[in-house]
Amino acid sequence: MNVETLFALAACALIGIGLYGLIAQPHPLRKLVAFNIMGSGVFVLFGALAKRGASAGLAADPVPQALLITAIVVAFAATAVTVALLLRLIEVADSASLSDKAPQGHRSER
Amino acid sequence: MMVPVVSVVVVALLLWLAVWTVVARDAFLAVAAFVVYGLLLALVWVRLAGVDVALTEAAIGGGLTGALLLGAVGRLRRTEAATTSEGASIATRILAALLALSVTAALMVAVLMLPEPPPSLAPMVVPAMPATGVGNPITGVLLAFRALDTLLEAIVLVIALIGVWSIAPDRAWGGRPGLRYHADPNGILAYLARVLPPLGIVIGIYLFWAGADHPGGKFQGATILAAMWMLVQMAALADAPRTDAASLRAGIVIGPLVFIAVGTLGLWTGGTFLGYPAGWAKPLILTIEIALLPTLVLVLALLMNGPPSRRAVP
Amino acid sequence: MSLLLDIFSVVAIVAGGFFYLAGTVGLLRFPDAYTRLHALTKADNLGLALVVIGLLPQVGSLLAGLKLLLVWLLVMLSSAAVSQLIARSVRRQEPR
Amino acid sequence: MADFMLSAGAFVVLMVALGLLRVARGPGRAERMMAAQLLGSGAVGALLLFGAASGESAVFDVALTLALLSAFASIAFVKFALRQDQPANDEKTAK
Repeated sequence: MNVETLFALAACALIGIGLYGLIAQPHPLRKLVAFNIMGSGVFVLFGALAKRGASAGLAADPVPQALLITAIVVAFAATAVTVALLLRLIEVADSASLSDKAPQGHRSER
Repeated sequence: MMVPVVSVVVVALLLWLAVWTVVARDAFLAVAAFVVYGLLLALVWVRLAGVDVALTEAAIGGGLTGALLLGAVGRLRRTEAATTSEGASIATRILAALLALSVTAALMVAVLMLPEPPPSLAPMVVPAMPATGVGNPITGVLLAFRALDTLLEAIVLVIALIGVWSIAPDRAWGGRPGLRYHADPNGILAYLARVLPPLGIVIGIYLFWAGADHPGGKFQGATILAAMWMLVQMAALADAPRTDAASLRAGIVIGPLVFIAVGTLGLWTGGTFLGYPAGWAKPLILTIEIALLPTLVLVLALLMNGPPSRRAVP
Repeated sequence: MSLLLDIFSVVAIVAGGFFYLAGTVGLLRFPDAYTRLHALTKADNLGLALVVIGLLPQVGSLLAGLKLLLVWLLVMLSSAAVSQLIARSVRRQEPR
Repeated sequence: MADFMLSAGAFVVLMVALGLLRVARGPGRAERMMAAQLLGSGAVGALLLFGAASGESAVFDVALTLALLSAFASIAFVKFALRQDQPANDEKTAK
């Protein structure tokens, strides 16, 4: 087994761990963190594939690596939007619950 | 080839941190583990021969995302207890675990069945590099071969910022984002916020400049500059900018605008959108990079700041 | 000469590793937050410093050497300041 | 020499992993705040050793970035961990 296979297999486990957390954790912020773990698992898997593609004198395939840089930045932007939505939800509904049965908080435009 | 023991140690630590993040008792602990996880990923990328990616991950994955989530966790504390009671039932947990296990297993099988020899675009990138005038293949891919992706990314970032801003209540529109920070002006934090940013600015601009020929580039440089700006704000040495300032908004859109202008120029001279005329590739790439820098710094920092929340006119 | 430098590097890096070990042992064994913080900053300042000193003769270029020194300076600055911030926040949480 | 540096790097990562046990155990919030600092110094040391071992000095840039951003993350820890205890004035220092 070589380094890239090791990291690729670890990445598969990361995706699974993130997926579990995304479903099992009730709080939206915990879901967000789990989703980020899952996302980073996808990135590491892609990075391991880039390392496999090492040829022509380069240590890794530069195309997937460039896309990874783009992906990391966009993942940050998506996380920031989600955090802003979440904080606003709490401000308006006074609860972070995603459940249908949750008691409706007072709606106030503070 | 033997797997060096370093990689095994790093992988074990990474998986442990991921599990910890997911099963931790409270959100603060989960986010703490996630910050450490993000910083550790930089080591993973170095092991995977992606120094450019490592730089991005060290800056964004560990630093910015961590600080963003830490800021959220502090303000979400009082809602945390309420949602714990509605945790997933045992049946859901078992189903989730089964689903996660099967996804992992399927992916692992796919990884072990990957084609040999592995497909690679490197043999196509390397001969085309001299035409771009830059030495770092990743910069070449980002700004020449796949420039359209990078343009769309810059636009996505601006749209994300508009999305965050539009969450604000109507009366706060155009005001300053986030909470006002308080800190002792002579305290240790203020001291750090005076000493660290000059160093950070030099390092950020160095990375931006080095990006043409060595690992580095605008994303990494911009992230460091944005982090330094946030540090100054946290130490209450400067307030967040007003979001209705014309100069701020101009800085936010200048990157995509210059990018589109250069692309249109290519349509006119070279026949394709974003086609650089021969011999002009490097100056045009540099123009785009320099125009993207303020956009990236402003958007990354303002995404950290959140939606406007304080009225423009008091 | 180069053998001498190599020996110097190995000795310095091993000593640095010892301080990382000492820091970790302290972090695990010490009884309260202040003493743990004390142990942690040993790893930061001495461990990293010795690693940097050990690596200095091994890097080829002046720029790389300067980067090493800058890394050390940065970590020293921030760890000193941050550990003070943490200690202060611990003191505030304690009942007086 | 390169092998020695790689093993030294692995040793440092191992020390960080053991140190993280303390962060996991807590008991207070202070131990958790130490997490970013611990990983900062440890990962920076390991990166310097890896970079010197491979002769690729660009890895030093990663170490520089990590040193800066882990300091930033540590400050965020202190700043925001305090905010949830005392919402109004979060850095009141003894003058």
